[in-house]
This record gives sequence, structure tokens and C-alpha cells, in this order.
Amino acid sequence: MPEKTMRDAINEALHQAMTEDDSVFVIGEDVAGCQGAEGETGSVGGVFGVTGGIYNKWPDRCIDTPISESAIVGAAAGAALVGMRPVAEIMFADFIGVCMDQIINQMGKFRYMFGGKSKCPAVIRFASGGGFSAAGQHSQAMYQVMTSFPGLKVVIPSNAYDAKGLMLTAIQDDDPVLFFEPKVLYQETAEVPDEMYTIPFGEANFVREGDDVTVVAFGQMVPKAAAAIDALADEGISCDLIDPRTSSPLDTGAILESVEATGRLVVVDEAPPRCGLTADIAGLAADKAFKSLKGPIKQVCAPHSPTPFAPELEAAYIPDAGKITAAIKETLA
Amino acid sequence: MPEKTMRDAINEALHQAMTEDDSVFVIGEDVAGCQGAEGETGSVGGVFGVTGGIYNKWPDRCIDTPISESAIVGAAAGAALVGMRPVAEIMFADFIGVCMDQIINQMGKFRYMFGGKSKCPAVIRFASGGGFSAAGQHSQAMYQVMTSFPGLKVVIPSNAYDAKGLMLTAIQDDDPVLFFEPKVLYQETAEVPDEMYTIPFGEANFVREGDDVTVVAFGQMVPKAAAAIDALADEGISCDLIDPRTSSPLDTGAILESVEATGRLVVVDEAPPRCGLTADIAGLAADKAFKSLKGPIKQVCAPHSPTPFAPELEAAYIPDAGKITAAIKETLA
Amino acid sequence: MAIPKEKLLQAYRMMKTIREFEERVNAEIMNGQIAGFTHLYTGQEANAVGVCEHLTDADTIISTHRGHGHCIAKGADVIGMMKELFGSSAGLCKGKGGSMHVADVDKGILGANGIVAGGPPISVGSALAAKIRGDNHVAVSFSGDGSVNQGTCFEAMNMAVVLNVPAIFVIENNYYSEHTSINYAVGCDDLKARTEAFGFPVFVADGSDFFAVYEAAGKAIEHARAGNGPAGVFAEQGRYHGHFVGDPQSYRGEGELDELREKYDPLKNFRAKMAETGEVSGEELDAVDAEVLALIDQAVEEAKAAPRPTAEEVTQDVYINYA
Amino acid sequence: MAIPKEKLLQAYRMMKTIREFEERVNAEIMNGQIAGFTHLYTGQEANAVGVCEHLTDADTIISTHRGHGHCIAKGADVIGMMKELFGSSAGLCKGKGGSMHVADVDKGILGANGIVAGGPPISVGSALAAKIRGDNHVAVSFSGDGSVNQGTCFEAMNMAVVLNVPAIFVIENNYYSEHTSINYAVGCDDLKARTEAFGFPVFVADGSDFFAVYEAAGKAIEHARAGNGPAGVFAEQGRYHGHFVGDPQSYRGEGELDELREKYDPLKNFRAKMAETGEVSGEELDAVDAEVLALIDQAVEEAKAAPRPTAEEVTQDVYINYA
Ligand SMILES: Cc1ncc(C[n+]2csc(CCOP(=O)(O)OP(=O)(O)O)c2C)c(N)n1
Ligand SMILES: Cc1ncc(C[n+]2csc(CCOP(=O)(O)OP(=O)(O)O)c2C)c(N)n1
Ligand SMILES: [Mg+2]
Ligand SMILES: [Mg+2]
Repeated sequence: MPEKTMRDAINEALHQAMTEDDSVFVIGEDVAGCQGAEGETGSVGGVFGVTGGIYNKWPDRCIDTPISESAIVGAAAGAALVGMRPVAEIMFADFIGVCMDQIINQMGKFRYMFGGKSKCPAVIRFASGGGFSAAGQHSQAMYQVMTSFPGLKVVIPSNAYDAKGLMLTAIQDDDPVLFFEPKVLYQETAEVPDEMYTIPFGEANFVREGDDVTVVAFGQMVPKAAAAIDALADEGISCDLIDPRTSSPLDTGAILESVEATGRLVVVDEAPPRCGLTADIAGLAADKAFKSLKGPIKQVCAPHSPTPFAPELEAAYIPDAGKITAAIKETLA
Repeated sequence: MPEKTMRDAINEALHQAMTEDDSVFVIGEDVAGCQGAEGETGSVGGVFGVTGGIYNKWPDRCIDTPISESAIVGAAAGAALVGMRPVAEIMFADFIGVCMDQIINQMGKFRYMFGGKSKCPAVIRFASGGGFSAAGQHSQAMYQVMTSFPGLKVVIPSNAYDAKGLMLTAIQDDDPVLFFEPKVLYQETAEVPDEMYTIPFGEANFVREGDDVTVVAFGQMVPKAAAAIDALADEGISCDLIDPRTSSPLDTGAILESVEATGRLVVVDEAPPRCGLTADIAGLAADKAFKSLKGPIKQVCAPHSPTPFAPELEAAYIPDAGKITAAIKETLA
Repeated sequence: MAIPKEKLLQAYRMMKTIREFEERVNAEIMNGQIAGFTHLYTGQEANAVGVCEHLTDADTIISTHRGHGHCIAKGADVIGMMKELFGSSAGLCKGKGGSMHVADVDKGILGANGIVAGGPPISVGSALAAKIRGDNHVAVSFSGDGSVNQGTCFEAMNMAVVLNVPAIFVIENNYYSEHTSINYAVGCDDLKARTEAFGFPVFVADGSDFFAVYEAAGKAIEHARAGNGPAGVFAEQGRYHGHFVGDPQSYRGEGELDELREKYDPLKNFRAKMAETGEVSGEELDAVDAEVLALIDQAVEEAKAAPRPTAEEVTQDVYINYA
Repeated sequence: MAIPKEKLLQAYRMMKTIREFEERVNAEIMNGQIAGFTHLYTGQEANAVGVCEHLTDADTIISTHRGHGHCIAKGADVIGMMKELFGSSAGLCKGKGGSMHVADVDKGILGANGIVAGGPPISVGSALAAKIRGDNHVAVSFSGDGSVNQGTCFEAMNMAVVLNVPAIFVIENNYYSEHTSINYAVGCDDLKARTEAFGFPVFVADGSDFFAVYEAAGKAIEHARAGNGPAGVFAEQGRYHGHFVGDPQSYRGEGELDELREKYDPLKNFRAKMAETGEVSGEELDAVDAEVLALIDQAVEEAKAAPRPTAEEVTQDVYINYA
């Protein structure tokens, strides 16, 4: 199978969905690029390059916008309400701050408030998370916050293969989907089939299988957790590594089954600790798998601080394999 | 001691703080009222009446605004950066959607991004939570979401006495404080001293003391949990009821000590379940008090749905004493 | 612009329906029959009807917290609406939305909206869909004089111009946002000019005069439908009730409400005009009144008898599918 | 408006400091010495300096993602800034903020800002503080031609008028927001008029001419300081580098950059003007150049040798106190 980067895998999904379905369009800042300028329109394809080539094929369905995130999300939500399948790009997940109402109070609540008589099949894409020394306002995961809101689905791919399949699912899904792309993974490659395929929401991926500890990790933490777990094999410790892939819906069945088998749980995420996904899953297990638990549930996450700028500080901020290893050992102690 | 409503208790705190300190001012929509109109300016005092009487005493420090929540929070943040102590009102906590950037990426991160060389002593007040048949966009707690963001302090009073003391602490505090007023409690009364007093952040209140189960509850859930617990006394079940009063900072010591003593934990909040405070505290105990746990940690909260309109639906949505009682019994089972 | 008689009768019927619906809702709130926050449209009927009479089901509107009038004018089922306000599971939104979220997407009603200026960005999306599809539908958003100060409203206006989409921004100036006058909350002296500065024409109308609104809205909608991009309608007319039911209205000047009801009543003005032109007789209008009253009576009666929602329904209708 | 010689020299020194700072930062990024996203101000120096030369430490500015120039012009310690960009714990923000968050509140610098249009609302707060206190300080916010389309910017403008506070909105039109032209992103034809429609005067200047900006900013600041409410400055001038370091600039027309550097260089233009008026000699300006180069050399040298932050520092400086 061909190797592709996560960026290219998502781009391919967009191209294929747009080929298949006229109602799909992309919208966002510089998703085409050079609008109104002398340079060639379409030559940008998004600041992270994820929408490359779309304008050239479908100029009418590649909508560049002013810097107006509320209007971007609103435009996607409104178009979706009347039957289109927009894929909007919000450049950095941190910018949810300037468009949150349109996401949580509008798009995410239409169906419920309207008594189940509408659908809003919009996808909003975000480049998410740390790893670029981009400091406090350009490094946040944000998906943990969005998981809190009913009416939204939340996707966090951890590799190129999943990214393509999840994006195709997202576009076909009839509910609003928030799609968080860990930007530090854009250049990472995996084997990605050329044809279209989907990955169902709410179905976790077992990245590793083992007996001693269940490790649940999200997004860019998945490869780090895998590295930690692989190194522990030498010490005779074997772990399940579960990548939920979607935090809403969450595959609680897979997590609980694994914890029931291992009796031990470590949850890993890059967001700060309070009211995040690590607590969310720890809380789930502490209720529903309580009887099986043999050790404390450990959460590995960033500290309760904004993301710092300096590379050394950021490296200390984002959980690494060392911290994951330590947590696995602690729950076994 | 005189009985006062929560509304009046907060109002009194504002009046006293403004009398004492010239740098305190209030700002928000209709905090005075009738601006530009023929009616008497100041006659409104906030749509919930919390800022009543302020304009009449200090017209220059009672700032009515257009409907521009980002500008309101920004104005508070900017004034605080240069040494004022603003108390801004955002009418409903749900409106965080239209001003979140100013709260989480600006106000809450200045100090860190600026290397500890600034302070931003702003207070933002919100009427929060359900109970008014106000449906999906006027009923959210929202404080669980804000707890996720480092740099902010988050206060949730559950009675008039605490509300006054916590507000006075909030105004004196040198960090940004988000103050969530459960609007369904505005009319509830408690004994409230006339003089000024403060209640430290991060110090939980033991509303009830008992041996069998630790119950942690927030805001409007505190009186409901107390009712449930009082009724269980007849059945010979006794509970600690802990009201953290601030979710950030959180009095982890008090919670863990209690759980270590009882071995059982029920956490109650009105927000939906995902990535909320009930999971947050369950996760804390499942790690730090694991050895003491004798039963599953139960979370009592709203379902993963927006808040419905119809009174019957809302009553089924917001946790009540019955659900709390059931959870206490489950963890004992 | 001669309006056919049938359309005149229809316009009057709509305005009267809104009026009686609102007055009855007001009464039922006082009776304790309707819960939640309710904002009445009485007095502003000509705006909603003057605009919506130009629209088909395929055109969309998005409304505000003060949404009953717009929804009725756009063809929402009045009985379903009344049931919704009463919180019945047979309501238009199954009792989940209530007054602030009345909607009927099939009729092009993208909902009342509890967030001030929540609507305009969504309306731009509906207009964008029309542009991409190449049909000639338009998308109308209603905003109040207070709503226009919210950032999302400005963003939507600029974006509509940039994307050249058929979005129509109807600004209803009823002089107040809650308890604050437009004189205070809109900083500039000329809101129409501030709106036009975004780059689209704004047509002004006396909001107490159906014919004026109908004409202005017609121009705006024609402009947008023809592919010339967004347009605005700016109409002034006070509301008769408080901001919400229960508002003491301390902001009103002396005699203000009396004057509004006296001189600026869209229904009275319509009747006067008809008396003048003779296009429709008083008797014909009386007949409409009777029909409307009967309809509203029936709506309230049915709403009172309608089924109440049960606890299982709380978690339904959040998603279409959720694993 | 005759400008004293000392001030002329100071203005030139500031512009030159910005120029050399930016060029050196560009080089050090290429060398892999500076991490993160960096946006350079080269070419726009006259705006920052023309505005800030009117301000005292008690006046505030708030900047954008492209913040180095504004911070230097407002008096930020250049060596501390360089250390910050290098991520040193001895940097102005202890290595926690970096390029997008350079700040020095004691000098009235409320920070660069990574959120487009994050600044204007905060600046209105600073202006409001001045009004409440009754001092005559002003608050300046800088916005780009792209930033003005963000809702927060509009809200801030209207609010500043409503509250009648001394807020100055400086709009720097460098023709692009990222890879998109102002011709596309600002829907109307006349951004100055759209801004004025909010209800305050906007003074226009050629942004490549220090004297023009100084004059326009002087008028705006005077207006605000005198208690007349907000004012605007609108200055046009291209940037010489890409949007961020590494931008291939595919949006540029042929010869565009050459022309900018040739005809619209604020430093060249300043020198030309001085040669014309004779107020400051070429030798004097050469001496400033030498001083500035030495300063920037020193800054980079010190930044390279400056202490690196350690892991414990990650959790410091979040709060003043936190139980
Ligand atoms: C974002 C937001 N802020 C504040 C409110 C509270 N609120 C509801 S209606 C209203 C006034 C709206 O005034 P206007 O736009 O003039 O509409 P009108 O009520 O006059 O029809 C306010 C402030 C809200 N619902 N949403
Ligand atoms: C809310 C938000 N949206 C988008 C961005 C990404 N972004 C950073 S700078 C920029 C362009 C800003 O253009 P302009 O205001 O003209 O300033 P300039 O870069 O030209 O100085 C964009 C889109 C951001 N930082 N914040
Ligand atoms: Mg109004
Ligand atoms: Mg620009």
C-alpha cells in the first residue's frame, strides 16, 4: 500500500468526497489562497496545505473567507441545515474562542431544539495541539472541551490511515462533526489505500494488545504511548493500547472490556488535567469497571498551565514516553 | 443575623467593595439600564437585579454596554491589566460562546504569556445553569468547561452566605475570576452578615458530615444533595457533603480526606457528563484515594443532551434528590 | 406595485394572526400556562409579513429571540407553535425548543434564536448554499437594533459581500435592546449608513406600514435574487409589550406606548389604507379577524389538551445516530 | 508641525532598530536558532514609530501577531525581546510567550497577540480605565487589514464610541491577510469609510512616510486625549517579508516587492527628507545606524548565551496565588 502523510491522506479524502458528492464544499481562510491578489488563486490550499488542489478542480466549491471564524462556522452550519455538506477549516483549534457560540449553541443544538426535525451535516476541521513552539494561543488541543457539548461528534485521528477513513465518515455523517487534526502529525506517514474507505465513529482501535495494563491515548499521544509500551516489553510488561479515535461518541465498551481484563488503567492526553478526557475515562472506569480495578487509575497529561513557548518548556509540558512509562509502572506498583 | 437572598448578598458585596475601593467598577448589558432612554437611568440594575443601586451611587463606575460580550470581557480584561478591578456581567453563562476567546486566550493567559509580569484582577459574573425552562441556549452551567482552562479561577456559590464572601474574595483576588451564579438560587435566602467578610478560594465547605459516603456537589446541586442526604439519615446512612465552592482551585485535600474516611464517593453536578466536574473528581479519587475505595464512584449529572424546554423534560434532565439518593445507595451496594 | 387582492387579504391575515397569537400568549403566560422566557412581537407585525410575503418555502429566514412573528409570517403551523410554547410533545419542536427556538426547516424557517446575532452567520450559509447550487433562493436574517452591535452580525455582513451571496439583512429598529435605547447602544448617528458602509444597499421603511415594508423588502430581495449580492432592509417600529413578558418597561417615555398603539399600529394602518383605496372592504377584513380569532382559540384549546413529554424523550433527538 | 531634532533622531533610531531587529531575527530563524511562528514587520516601521512617538509609558498599546515593531517603538527592551524570541528564561517574558506574546505592561505594552483582533477589546478596557480615573492617557490598538473583519474589532469600535473613551484604532493596511488580498477580504470599497461609519474620525497616512503617520496619529491621539472619544489612523504600506518566515509569497505580483523596497522604504524616505530639509545630516544618521547595528549584534550575542528555562518553570507564573 502507498505511504502517505496525514496531510495528504486528509486531502485525498476531501478530493474523493467532492468528486462523489456535489454537495460537499470547503470553506475557510486561505483554503484556496491568493484571492484578490496577483498570484495564482488556489496556489495555497490552506496554511497547512490540507485543501491543496481543490480550488483548481472546483473553484465554486472552494470558498475563501475573510478572518471571521464565527461567520465561517455559521456559513457551514447554515449551508448544512439546507442540505449541503460543508467542510470548514478553522486554522488553529485555539480559535474556537472566537466562534464557539456557532459551534456549541447553534450547530450542535439545532436538531435537539428543533425537535429532531433537522439535520446539520457540517464538518469543522481544526489543526490542534502542541509541538510547534507556538505558545499559549496556537497550541491547545481543545477537543476535550468540545467533547463536553452534546450534539457534536468529536474526532481525533492519530495517524494518516485513520485520518482518511474518519474524514470520509465525517463527511457522510448526518450530524455535525468536529475534526481535530494533531498538527504535529501532519507530516507523519502511514500506509493509506488509494480507494475510499470509512472508519465508524465510536469504534476504538487496539494499537497494541497486552495483559497487564490498559492504556488509552488520544491523538499525538498515541505514537508516544506506543513507544513507551514497546520499550516496556523488554521488562516483561505488556499493555493494551486503545486509541478511541472519536471522543464523542466514545467506545466505552472497548475500554471497559480491556480494563476488566487488565485491572489497570492509564489514560494519556496532551490537554491540561482539569475536566479533560483523562479524567473522563478514569471516571468511567472507576464506576463501571470498579470491581476489576487492581491499582490506581493514572492520568498522564499536561500540567494546569497554558502552553509555554520555549522548546525546552514545551517539551516538559507535553507528555512524553517517559511520563507514560512512569505512570504504567505506578499503576502496577 | 439578617436573612438575605443570594441576589441581595452579591449586590451587597458589590456595594461594599465599590465603597472601599475606587478601582472597582461594574460593566455589562443593562447593569444600569435605561441609558439613552427617557426612563430613569439606573432603574434596572441588571436583568437579574444583581447590580441594583450601583449607578445611583457611582454613575461613572457603572458602565452600560451594547450587546457585545467580547468587548465587555475585553474591556474588563484591559482595565484590569492597567490596575482597575472590574466586575463584568455576562447575562447568561451560555453567552460564553460569543466571548470565549477574551476569557480563555486573553484574560486567562496574560500572566503566563507575559512571564509573570502582569496581573489581571478582573471578575466576570455569569447567571448559570438550568431550572427556568429557558431551553438549550439559556440554561448551561458552563463552569465545568471553564475549569479546564489554566489561568482562570472558577467560583460556584451554592448559597447567599458563600456568595457574598466569595464575591468579596473574587474582587480582591489578583487573578482573573469567573463567578458563576446558579440563577435558580437568586431568590434563595440564608443568614448573611452585614459586614464584609471573605471566604478563601480552594477551601471546601462541609455542608453535612457523615461516615458512609462522601458526596461532592456543586452550585444548585448542593441543596438537592443535602435534601437527599437528610432523608437517608432515617435509613441509617450518613454522608459527608462537600461543596468545593471553587472548582479551580479545587480543595482536593478535603475531598481525598473524606473519601479516605468513607471509602465511597458520589459526585453531583447539573452539567452533562462528558469531561465535566463529576468525572474530574471521580478521576482524582480513582488515582489518589484508590486504596481506600470500597465501592464504585458514582456520578450524578445531566444526560448527554442539550437542556430541553418543557418543564417536565427539564425536571427529568436536571439531577434531583431522587437520583442522588439512588447513587448513594448504589455505591453502598 | 399593485398587490393582488388575495395577497392583500393574506398579508392582513398574517399580521392579524401574529397579533392575536401574541396577545393570547401574553394572557396564557399570565395564567401560568407557558413557562420560560417569552418575547412578544406585537406592534412589529408589518416587518415580518412585509418581508415574508416575498418568500417561498425554498427561501429561508432565521429569526431572533423575538421569533413568533417571523415564523408565523413564513408559514409555520400556528397550532404546532402554540403547542410548542405550551411545552407539549406534539409541539412543532416536541417541546424541546419552546418560544426561543421555534423552527421548521422544511418551511425554510431556520429557527428563532436565543443568542443575539446568532442568526446572521447561519443565514449567510443558507445564501451560500443557494449560490453554490445556482438556484435563485434567498436567505433572510432578522436582527434587532441591539443585535447589530454583536460581532457576529458584522462578520456576516462583510462575509456576505465578499462571497456575493443572496443574504438579506433585515434590521428591525424597535428603539430598544432590553432596557437600553438605540441612542445609546449604537454609537454612530446613522445605523443605516453604518450598515451600507459594509458594501450593500439598505432600503428603509416605516415598520408600521405593511406597504412600505413590502416595497423595501421587495427591492432588497430582488437585488439579492438577481445575483447582485446582499441587501438590507431597515424598518422602524416600536413594540407594544415589554422586552419579555414581565418587563416593567421603566425605560419608556410618558405616553410613548399610547402613541405607538394609536398612530403606529400596522393593523390599523392597513385597514385605513384599505378604506382609502377600497381594494378590500372592512367586512372582508372583519371576516379575516373572525377566522383568525377562531384559529387562535383552537390553537390554545388544542395546546392545553396536547400530550405532555415524558422523561425518555429527554435524550432523544440529540443526534441522528450515535454509537 | 516642526519636530525637534532630538525627536527626529529618536524616530529614525527606532525605525532602524526595528528594521535591523527584524532582519536579524529572519536570519536567526533561517539558522534554526529561533523556534515557533514569527511574523516580521520590516517595511512598516513608520507606522509603529509614527504612532508611538506620541505616547508616554502611561499610554498603552496592544499589538498583533506582527508585534516586534510596535513593542520596540513603545520602548520594549530590545535585548530582552531578542532573548525572548530565543526562548531564554531571561527573556522579556521568561521564554513563555515568544514572538507572538512579547509584552511589557509597565511600559504600557499590553502585548503582541496571537489572536487576530484579540487586541481591540482589551484596548477599549485600557481606555475605559483612563476615562474612569480621569487621567488623560490613551490606548492604542493596532490592527491589520485582515483583522478588521473579525467581529471583536467591530465590537470594540462601536463600544469605544458608546463609552466615549480615548481608544485609538490604528489600521495597518499592508494589502494582505496571510495569502489573501484586502481587495477580496474587505467587502466594501472603502475601508476608511466603513471604519468612520462607526462614528469616529479616521486620519489617513502614507505608511511609508514617518512624517505623514506622525501627523495623522498626532491628530487622532489629540482628539482622543482631549476627551472627544475614539479616533482612527489608517496607514498603507506593504511588508517586505512573507506573512510568516517561510512564506513562499505566491500572492505577490511581479516586481511588487522590488517596488516596495525601492519606493516605499520608510528609512530611505526618512533619509531623503532629511537630506532635503537638512534638519539631520547623513553622518548623524550613519552614526545611529552604527549604534543600532551594535545593539542588535549585542542582543543576538546575549540571547545566544542567555540561560535556558528549566522544567520547573513550566508551572510557574500561571497565577499570582492558587491554593
Ligand atoms: C449574545 C447575547 N447577549 C445577550 C442576550 C440577552 N438579550 C436577549 S434579547 C436582548 C436585546 C436584543 O435587542 P434587539 O436586538 O434590539 O432586539 P429586540 O429585543 O428589540 O427585538 C438581549 C440583550 C442574548 N440573548 N444573547
Ligand atoms: C482568530 C484568528 N484567526 C486566524 C488567525 C491566523 N492568522 C494569523 S495572522 C493572519 C492574517 C492577519 O492579517 P492582517 O490583519 O492583515 O495582519 P498582517 O499579517 O497583514 O500584519 C491570520 C489569518 C489568527 N491568528 N487568529
Ligand atoms: Mg430592539
Ligand atoms: Mg495585512
